[in-house]
Formats: sequence, structure tokens, C-alpha cells
Amino acid sequence: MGTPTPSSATPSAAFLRDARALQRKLVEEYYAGLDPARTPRRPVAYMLVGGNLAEIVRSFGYEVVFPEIVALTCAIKHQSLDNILHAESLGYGLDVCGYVKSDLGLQDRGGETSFGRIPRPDLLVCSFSGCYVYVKWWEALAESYGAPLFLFDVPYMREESPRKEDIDYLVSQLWEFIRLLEKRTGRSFDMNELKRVLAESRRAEEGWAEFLQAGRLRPSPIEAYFESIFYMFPINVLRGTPEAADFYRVVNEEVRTRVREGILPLPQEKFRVLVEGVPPYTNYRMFWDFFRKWGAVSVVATYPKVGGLFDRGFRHDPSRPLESIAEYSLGAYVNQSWPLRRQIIADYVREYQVDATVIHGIKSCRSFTAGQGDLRDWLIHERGVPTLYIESDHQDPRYFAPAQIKNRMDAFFESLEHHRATAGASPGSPP
Amino acid sequence: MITAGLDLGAGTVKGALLEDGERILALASRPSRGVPVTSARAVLDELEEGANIAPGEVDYLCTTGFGRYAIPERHLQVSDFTSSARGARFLFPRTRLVVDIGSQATRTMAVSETGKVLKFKMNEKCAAGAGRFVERCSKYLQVPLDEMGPRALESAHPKLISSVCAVLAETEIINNVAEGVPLSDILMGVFLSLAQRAHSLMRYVGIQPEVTLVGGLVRSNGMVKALRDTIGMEVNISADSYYAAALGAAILGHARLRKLRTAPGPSGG
Amino acid sequence: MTVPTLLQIRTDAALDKEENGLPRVELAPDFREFRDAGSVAEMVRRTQEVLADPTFPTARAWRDGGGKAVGCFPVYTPQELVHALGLLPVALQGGGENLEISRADASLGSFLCSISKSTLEMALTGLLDPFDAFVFPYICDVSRNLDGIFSRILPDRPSHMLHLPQNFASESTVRFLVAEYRSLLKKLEKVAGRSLRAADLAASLALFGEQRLLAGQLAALKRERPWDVSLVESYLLLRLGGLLPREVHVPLLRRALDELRGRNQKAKDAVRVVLVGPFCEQPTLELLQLIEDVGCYVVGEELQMLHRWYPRVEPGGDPLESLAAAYVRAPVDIGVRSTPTTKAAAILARVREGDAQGVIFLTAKFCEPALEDVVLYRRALEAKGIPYLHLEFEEKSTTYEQARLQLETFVESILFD
Amino acid sequence: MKGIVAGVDIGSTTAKCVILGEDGQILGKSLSAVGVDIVKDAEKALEAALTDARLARSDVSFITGTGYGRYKVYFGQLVVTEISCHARGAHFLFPKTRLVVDIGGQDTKAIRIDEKGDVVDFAMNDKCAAGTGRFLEVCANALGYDVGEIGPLSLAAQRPLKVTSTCTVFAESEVTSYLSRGKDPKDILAGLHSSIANRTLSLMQRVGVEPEITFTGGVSQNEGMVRALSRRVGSPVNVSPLSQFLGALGAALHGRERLPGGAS
Ligand SMILES: Nc1ncnc2c1ncn2[C@@H]1O[C@H](COP(=O)(O)OP(=O)(O)O)[C@@H](O)[C@H]1O
Ligand SMILES: Nc1ncnc2c1ncn2[C@@H]1O[C@H](COP(=O)(O)OP(=O)(O)O)[C@@H](O)[C@H]1O
Ligand code: SF4
Ligand code: SF4
Ligand code: SF4
Repeated sequence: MGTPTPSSATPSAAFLRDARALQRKLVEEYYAGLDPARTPRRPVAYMLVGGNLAEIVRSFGYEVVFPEIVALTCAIKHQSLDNILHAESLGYGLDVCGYVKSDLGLQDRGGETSFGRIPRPDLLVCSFSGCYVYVKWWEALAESYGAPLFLFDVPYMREESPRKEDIDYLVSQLWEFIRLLEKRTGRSFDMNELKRVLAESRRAEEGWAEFLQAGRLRPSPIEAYFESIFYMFPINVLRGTPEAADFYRVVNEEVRTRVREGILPLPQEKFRVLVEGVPPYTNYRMFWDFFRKWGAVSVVATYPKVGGLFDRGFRHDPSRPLESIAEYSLGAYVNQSWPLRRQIIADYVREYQVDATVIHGIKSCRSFTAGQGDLRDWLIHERGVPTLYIESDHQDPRYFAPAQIKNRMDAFFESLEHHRATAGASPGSPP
Repeated sequence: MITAGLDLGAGTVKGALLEDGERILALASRPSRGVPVTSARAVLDELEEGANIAPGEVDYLCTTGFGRYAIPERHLQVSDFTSSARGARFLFPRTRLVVDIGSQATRTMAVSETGKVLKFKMNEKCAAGAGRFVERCSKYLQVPLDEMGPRALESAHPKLISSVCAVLAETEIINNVAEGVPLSDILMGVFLSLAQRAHSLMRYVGIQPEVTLVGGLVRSNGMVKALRDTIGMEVNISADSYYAAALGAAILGHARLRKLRTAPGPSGG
Repeated sequence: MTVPTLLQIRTDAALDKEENGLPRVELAPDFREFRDAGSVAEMVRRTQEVLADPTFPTARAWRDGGGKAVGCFPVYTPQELVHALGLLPVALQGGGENLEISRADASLGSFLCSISKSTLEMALTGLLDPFDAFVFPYICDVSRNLDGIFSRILPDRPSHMLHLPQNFASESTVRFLVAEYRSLLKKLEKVAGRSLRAADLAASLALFGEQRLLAGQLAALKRERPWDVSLVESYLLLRLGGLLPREVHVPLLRRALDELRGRNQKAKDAVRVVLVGPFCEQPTLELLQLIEDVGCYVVGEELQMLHRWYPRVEPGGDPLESLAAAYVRAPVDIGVRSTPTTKAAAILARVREGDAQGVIFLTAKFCEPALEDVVLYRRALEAKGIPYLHLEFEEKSTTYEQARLQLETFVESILFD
Repeated sequence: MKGIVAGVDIGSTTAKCVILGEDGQILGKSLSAVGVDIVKDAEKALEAALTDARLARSDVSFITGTGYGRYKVYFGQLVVTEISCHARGAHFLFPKTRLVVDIGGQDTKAIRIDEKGDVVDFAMNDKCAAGTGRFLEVCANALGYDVGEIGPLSLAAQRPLKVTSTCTVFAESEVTSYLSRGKDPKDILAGLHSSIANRTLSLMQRVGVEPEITFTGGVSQNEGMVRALSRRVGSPVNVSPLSQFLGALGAALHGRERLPGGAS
């Protein structure tokens, strides 16, 4: 879910080029297109990123808004705190998920952001896929707007492949959803249109997976956390449109150029890092700097997989439209049980030749965070992967303590570097 | 009828002596760390002396504040919210919202025309938003408490504190000093941070004029300005606002006593 | 103002003594202590003893009698399935005030409710040894993730995360839930060493139906004559229901109800309130007592929800399907179940049912499902001018100054004019 | 060539400096409060230690800065985090150390080290300032004591109380509320100490509790804390009068390794 600020400085002009510029343009166009004043106005559906039903809704002519993405865009642009404080004055407690507060605060203040006005919903689609807070959040939206709410109940993944009863349950809910859409829009469902949209999705998914897998190269031509977050926008928000699919063509072209010309995220890739967890969007740049200072490049990350595990092979399949949508919604990263999550991470460590893991815990997100300490313990003691755990918030700048976080990162990489130096491997000196 | 109100706060004991629930005979206060009983007795003595009455002439004693159960000879005890609200209304009859910033807690309450508490809220989680924090800043920054307000008023670009934790906020302040932020801006930042926390509590109960500030921080003109600027509204203060809770207790004591005297019967409470 | 209370909760003297070691309670395998308990006072005292001991005395006694026990995390588990296999379902409702938390923080995280931490602490320190299996219903992300951690730290004991459906409008929900129950049964059958027989399940449905019926009668009594039964009493009597074999608890509850119905105490001038929020983690007894001590009568609450989902399971048909259907159609409106009505309607209905003058939101610290509902509830109450108060609690608290202050203010604000 | 080196540890509360001679002997040290001008405090810490060692600035060939204010030690040639420094310092004094527990003014750290004194893993208090030196100071003040007095007092407790508040500032009100209920301050203090010991143990368990354990940082000067911690861990912990200086000492040692021919 990445919609970084257009105003943010590029880390290296040679590194982030055409794709980044194109991504900015797509973001701008998307928000401009949402403008409620625009005519003719299309109906608006609110949706969550994980396990979303964008293709179906798009095939009925809806505009799709993802409040999580709006919230994270606000955070990157340092606009989240005002919304959070407003939500707190409505009674949302300190410990409620920052996305929820940021969004409901924004909604209550009229939806005005510096990048456009967010329209009110005509339909609320809650894919309960991996986070219980989704259910609560959409209940609150439903109560505020009186818009109809469709709750798409997605069973939690406890086994590697979906069970037949899960798929049956999901497909029958999808048919019920389609009937609801037919009733709301007065249009009848067009299976061929859905298949066409799914084919576009599939094309984007191919491209996105190719990009993510470039992190396997040594040195990695991509930054799999900080850069990926920029490029998550099309796969999550525009999936099903030709623009999204074309976008990844440009991205991968650029990555190939990098490989050819030796343009890298950092002059020297000293540490290949796996990053787990939601980013601290409020201090995203600073956080990136803390990595760069030590020559740490993230070659793989779990967070870009919240919209689906495409890098591990999943594709929407136009020949099995509803079944593949059902499988997709089961496959969001946070909808995987801890044993499955651990397996994914173990695979990543191996496939991407990871030196160390940095876990960023989110104070107000239990779905991602509860159990990350156990993950740390497992990585260190059972997998022998040096792992750092740090904690702040994705939305609330009050919980990002720069000095503390920097101190921990310095100590972590300092000792990794020292171990390398004394073990006779690549010598490095503190900056 | 002479009634006394004692506010046994976490930092200070305040007392008020009232005649017929209307006329202030005396006000007094004393610091209290830990056990407030001795300070409370001393405040009572001081009140009696100040009003020039003999001990025993006090008809009714009502306590409030954190140590309200500590005085065995009390006739009644009421909560801080209830007493501050009454006191604020006594001082400013058109009060609809009371903000009480004391040493350990910031409290807000919406009150009715009669001074009854309608809705209330206090800071529960983090203590960075109350007077003790200001005291610590005064110690750290080596600016006496009394001077913090006047110095803060000189600020042109207040430096806000982002940390929610009282302890981490201190470090943040020290960093600001080290980075050369002018002292007045830091001081105003401290008051503004308090004001912002109070503001969010106030919004929780609903903001309606008139707003009356009571409690220890009313003594600091920096705090008053910060609150006014933050909520964008006039805030009532007076020299006696510091004693609002004690006054409120004395008033409630008077009301109770009158009820008892006019309609003698079994007493509960 | 005090509510007549039969209880000595925890005195300061008792508190001071607790430093060394955990209290340990031994029960007879036939639970005669509870079979013979003649008065509510005795039942309540024994329950307090059992709760003070975080080593699960009832589960240990059951094992001593040769049985196997299954730990069930709140809020809802189909205990009937566990029971029908001859296993004892035991409610895991936190570690209580005597348990020190030192290891769970590291695995789980800092900003989490006490019940999740104490449950994990107990797992890490061997206190959950009396159990052969665990069930974690998907009531929130914390409970769900706990299951995944259990599978690593207690690998030889099955732990199952039960996906409780949230789409109650779909035609296929019951079918899905039956399939979920079957997966759970597969694990439980292995633990029990036998497979489920339809007749056993039918008998279990009847027994739990009886328990629910009595629980409902107790709640009704508390609502109609709150002065005759204190909140702590009604809470403890129900809490026991998740710990004892139900065959022991049902007659006990019936005896208790007989005694309580015979009470005829004088009503006080107290404020009638509904407690909203403590559906999962349970508040301390001190806090529950404090609420009534400062002058409230609790005429509705969400404590011990496990006994209160549906009055009974419709007899006839496939028992597994009836059980699933009962859950799906349950008229329950709490934070961990997507609401069939609006939040506004739900809270107003509850105020009306208890003829309450106010609402106290009593939410576990860091319990997000509860925290999010408070906003919608409070909006509805404000629109109707119904007073409310929001307090947060933790399993371990020793001082209640802030809670007392706010509760007193709340009562004063309703009673004073 | 070996030379005289200095380590300057600018913490959140105090500034410490250690001057180390060519053969690893401590020539001088200083301890002072950190005020508002960190740059100057760092200078002063060095000057005071030089005075203590009767040396001039020019005698020192290498200076290392550590602690929160490490980037403010402008006159130094190297910065290292205090985590690596405490590890080194503890290893220097107690070579068999495998776990270092550092409780300073604002942070608590558990650091697992190897036989060379290198950091293997570490954990720090993440939630807030509860359980740190500042926490003890605040509570000591609330009871009317100086922070130096509370350790011995806590050891004289008869019936320790429980202090459960997770917040520094609210622990203060918990403490005062016990006082107002007529509790013995010694018992309250014992409760405070065991509550911190408990929280510290939780951090230690994150990295693995392995002997020997060395307790460093200012709070290690508090014998009540030392006793509470070793009781909670169930084994003795190393402490030394130099414990508060281990960060600065470690910094000096790190510097020494940078000198030509300095790596041991
Ligand atoms: N002259 C002053 N200038 C600024 N602040 C003051 C002054 N006097 C008291 N205060 C503030 O008031 C607080 C005490 O408030 P008070 O209402 O007496 O608290 P409590 O009732 O909890 O004892 C102190 O913590 C301090 O911050
Ligand atoms: N003699 C002592 N007895 C008890 N505590 C002490 C003593 N000296 C210092 N402390 C504690 O040590 C803390 C400072 O520790 P220190 O390691 O110097 O912190 P930092 O490095 O963060 O500045 C103070 O907060 C104080 O509580
Ligand atoms: S996954 Fe986390 S960040 Fe996302 S909505 Fe849920 S709680 Fe919030
Ligand atoms: S962050 Fe600070 S103020 Fe907040 S609870 Fe922790 S110690 Fe208290
Ligand atoms: S108390 Fe709340 S957050 Fe904790 S496990 Fe229960 S429902 Fe989840």
C-alpha cells in the first residue's frame, strides 16, 4: 500500500527514476479522479487492501477508495496526527489502530486532504481477511454513513492450501455480493467483463512479482521495503486496470537497466536485510536513512505482501474467476497463521540470502505485531538469523522516538559489522 | 453557618472557609507530600486564624481531593470533579465547562447551570499532561515555577513537545535546549502541550462557553495564554480559582447542612 | 454508602502476605467441596480460593480422577463438543492477580491486554500443564495470534484456532461453521481417543442448555432485585461454571438460585447501571465490588459471556448443525461479534432492558474490540442524554484511587442536583 | 604504538569519562550531571577526568564518545553505542560475563555477549520509561528520600508491598496512595525494587539468561536493586564500584583497539 509523497526527495537520482515519476503521476491522477465534484460522478465503494474485491466492484462501474491508503498517504505527508487527535476527541482511545483513527478523524472532518477530497461511500465492502479491526472499522463507517455494508468473511489460513469448505463459503458469499451489487446498481453481472478485468490483474501481478524477485540478485538492484512501498500503489489500488499492468513493465525495464549499468540502491550492499512489519510512515525517510547509514539494503520484506503473496506464485485466473478471487482473499499476508508466516520468512531468508532481519512492530496494530517477539526469538535461536526488534507506530508520530530507534539500529549494525570484521569477512568501519 | 472545605490534593492542601455558603471568610494552602493529614490540620488552623474564629465554630467540614478520606472528623466527602465544578460556578456563574489542571491530573467537566457535573473526563494514561510535569521542567530548566509563565509569554515560536511520555518528554526538552531553541519557546511549548492535552479532554466532554480554568496551573499566566490560544476561546480565571475545589466543597457542605437542619432525619451519604 | 456485602474480598493484610509463592488449592477428584457447598457464601468463598490459585485446581482434580481437560479461551467456544467427547472444557480467563508476568511480554508485545499476556505466561511457565489441548476462537487478532505462538511453545499439545464467522447474513454461514466444528472435532477426537457419538452430543446440548437457562435466571434476578444479589456473587457463581464439570455446577447453581430468591433485603438509593465491555478479560473482584460500593446497582453486564450466547440449542435435526445455527442466530451484541443491529440500537436496548440510569464502559486496557465500540455507544447515549463513564482495567491492579474517584463522581453527578 | 585513550559516555542523566593508560589501568575518571548544554557537558567531563588523572588534553591520543549524546562529543574520533561499550566494559572487569544488564537513567538494556566481549544480542525497554533509574528517582522523591537512600531502606522491609503501575508517573501516585494508607515506606520501596527487578528479568529473558551476569549503569549502585535482581534471577550478579563507568570504560577500550597495534 504505498503512496509516498510527491514532494519527498529522491534518495539517489539515478536509482529512483522513471518508475517513481510514473508512480507519482498515477497517484495524482487517482486522487484527482476521486474528486466528488467531478461529473459524471461514479458510485464509490470503500474497501480494505487485504483480500479486496476490487475486480468485481470495478466490473460494476464503482470507483474504489482504500481508507488505509488514504491514511498512510496522510501519514507520509505529516497530516495524520491532526486526524488522530480529532478521532481521540470523538472517544477513540490511545490504543486503537492508527489507521482507524486517522481515517475516522479525517472522515469526521469532511474528508479534505492536501491531495484531494475523499468522497463519501455509497457502498462499504469489508473483507475480513487477517484483521479483526477491519470489522470494527467498517461497522463505524456504516454507522456514520448509513451506507450498506457487505461483510466478506474470509476464514483464517491455518493450513498451507485452502480447504474446499473455505472456497465454497467464499464463493457463495461472492454470489451474494454480486446479487447485492446488481440490486444497488440496477446493472446485471457481466462475467465476461470480470474475466477481462482479471486478465489485467494477472498481468500486473506478473510484473509485480518479477520486480520483487529481483531482490534475489546479489547485490540487489531493488530496495524491497522502502522502494517497494512506492510501487505497491498500483498493485493494490489500480489492480485490474491496464495502467497498473503497464506500470510494472516500466518498473522492470528500469530494474534491468540498473542491473546493466550497475546502479544500486546503495554504493555498497553491506547487509542484506529482511524487513518484517508495517512501516513507520510518519518518519519513513528518517527510518530509511537509519538503514542506509549502515549499508543495509532490504532485499525482501513481508509488508509489501499485505495485498497478496504474488511473489510466491498466486495469480488471479480468468478461467476460474470466483474461485481465484476466493483464493486471493485467503492469501493476504496477515491472514496466514503464525506457523505459515514463519515458513514464509524462513523461505525468504534462504531464497534471498538474508544476513539479518529487522522487525518493526506497530504499537497499535495487534494483527501484525502480537507475536513478533516470538518471531524474533525463533529467528535468533532456531534459525540463527540476527534479528532486531524495534517498535513505533505507522500513523502516530508521537510514538516514533528517533533517538531510541537510531540507538538500537546503530548498536545492531555496529555489532554485526564488528562480528564480520573479527571473523575476517568484509571489513567495515563505522561511519 | 460556617462551613469549611478542604481539598487534599496530591501536591497541595487547600482550604476555604465560607459563611452561609456565599461569603469567603478565609483561604489557605500548604504543600503536602505523602501524608496530607498534618498539612490539612495546619490549613484548618490557618483558616480559623485568618477568619478570626475559634476552633469549633466551624459547623460543617467537607473534604475533597485525593486525600478526602484521610480526615476522620469530616462530615462529608465529595469527589474532586464535583467540588471543582461547584467552585468554578461559584466564581463564574455562567461556567459550562471547567478545566482543572492540578499536580497529577488534568480534569474536565461539563456542568449544568446549577453547577452539577454532566460529563467528565480525566487524563488517565500518560502523566505528561499535568502540573507535576511542569514542576519537573522547572527543575530541569532551572527556571523557578513562578517565572515560567512570564518567561513563556516572551516566546515567538513555541517549540511543541511531541513525546507522550512525561519522562521521555524531559529528554526531548533537554535536546531542544542543546539544539539552541530559546528558553521562552521551550517553556511555551510545555504549556501548549498541556493545553493540547486538556483540549482533547475538553473536546471529549464537549466545549461550550464559558470555560473556567481552576487548579494549580491557573497561577501561571503562561498556561492561561496557552489554553486560550489552543481552544480559541476566552478562559475565566481569578485569584481565587486556585481554591475552586476547596470552595466547592465548602459550598456542597453548606447545602448539605442546610438540608439537614431544615429536614432533620436519618442521615446517609 | 455501602452495599451489604457478604464478601471479604482481599484485605490489605492478605495482600501483604502474598509475596512468596502461589497459593495452592487441592480439590477432591469428585469435587465434593462443591457438591456439598450448602450456601452461596460457601460457594463464593470456595470460588475465590480457586481463582486465587493460577494452577487450575479444578482441571488438576479432574485429571486426578483420570480425565483430560481442554483450555478454552474466551469468549465463545462450542464447549458442548468438548464435553461430548468426555473432555472437560475449562475457561481460560486470565492469570489473576497472583501471577507475575515476566516472560510473555517478550514473545507477545507490550501494548496488549493482560489476559493474553497472562495466558502466555502460564503456558511458558508450566501452569497450563493440566490441559491436553487448547481452543482459541477468532474473537480478535490477539487471541488468534496466541494460537500460533502456542503451536510453537507447546508443540506436543494441540491448539486450535476456531474461525468464528462474522457474516451472519449469508446462507452458507451455518454450513461453514459446521465444517469448522468438524476440523476442531478431528483434533479433539485424537485427544479423547474416540469419535463423537450423536447421542452424546445431544446429551451435552441438554446439559449446557440447562446451565444457560440457570445463568439466564441468575441474570434476570440480578436485574430485577439487584439488592438481593451482589455483582461479585453473581459473577463468581457463573465464573465457577467454566471451571467445574457442568454436572457439578448445574445443581450448585440451582441451589444458589433457591437461596438468592429467598433473600429479601432492603433496596438502597443507588444508581442502576449497565456494564459494557468486560466480555473477555475479567475485571478484578475489587473493581466489581467497588462499583457497587460507591452506590451503583449493576443491572446488566457482559461478564462470563460463555454461558450466555443463546438460551438453548433447538432440539431435533443434526445436533452439530443445530449447535452451529444457535451460534449464528444468537442475539448477542458484544464487541467481538459483528453486530446484527446497529450499535446505537444495541446499547439503547440494553439500557431499556435493565431500566438503567447510566452506562459504565469497563474495558480491558488495550482491548481494541471494546475500545472501538465505546465511541458508537457513547454517541447513541449522548443523543438520548443517558450518562456514561468509561474506565479501563487490568488483571493486576492494587490501587483503585482513580477508578473510585471517577465512579464517585459518576454517582454524584446522577444523584446530586 | 599504544597510547592513552579516553571514553566519554554522555547519558540521559549523567556524563561519565574514563581515561585509560597504556597498560589498561584507569588513570582518571569523572561523573557529572547532564545539563542543558550537552556539548559543554562532554567537554567538562573530559576535563574533570584529565584533572583527576593529572594529565593534559595533549596526552590523550584517542577519544571515543558513547551514550545518547555520543554525537555531541565533537572532540572525539569515534562514536560507538553504549550497548557495545557496556559489553566491552563488563567483559574487561569480569571476563566471564555473558549477560550485561545496564539500568541507566532512562533505559534498561540486557546485552548478551560472547567470550570476546562482543555483542551477540540485546534488548531494551520498549514501552516507556518505567523501570529505569528515573523511575526510581521519581518514586524516591515522592516518598521524601534521596535516590541514594532507597536501596538500603528497601532491604530493611518486613512486608513488601506490590507495585503494579506500569507508568513511572502513575507509580508515583500508587506510592503516595500507599503512604496515605499508612504503609511503611520501606515496604513500598521493597515493592518498587522487586517490580523493577521483575521487569528487568523480562528483558533479560529476551536475550537468554546465562551466567555470569554483570549489572552496570547508575542503578547498579543501588544495593537494594542488586539484591532484588539477584533474587529474581536466582543467582549472584557481578557489580563493581566502577559499574556506572562501564560505558565510558568500554568506549575507551573500543578506542584503544583503533590505535595502531591496539587490537588485542
Ligand atoms: N506559581 C505557580 N506557577 C506555575 N505553576 C504553579 C504555580 N503554583 C503551582 N503551580 C502548578 O500547580 C500544580 C499543583 O496544582 P494543585 O491544583 O495544587 O494540585 P493538587 O491539587 O493535585 O495538589 C503544580 O504541580 C504546579 O505545576
Ligand atoms: N548511588 C546511587 N544509588 C542509587 N541509584 C543511583 C546511584 N547513583 C546513580 N543512581 C541512579 O542511576 C541513574 C543514572 O544512571 P546512569 O547509568 O548514569 O544513566 P545514563 O547513562 O542514562 O545517564 C540515576 O537515574 C539514578 O537513579
Ligand atoms: S492490520 Fe493492523 S494496521 Fe491494518 S487495520 Fe488491522 S490493526 Fe490496523
Ligand atoms: S510512556 Fe511515560 S508517562 Fe506514559 S505510561 Fe510510560 S512512563 Fe508513564
Ligand atoms: S481482552 Fe480484548 S484484545 Fe484481549 S484477547 Fe480479549 S477480546 Fe482480544
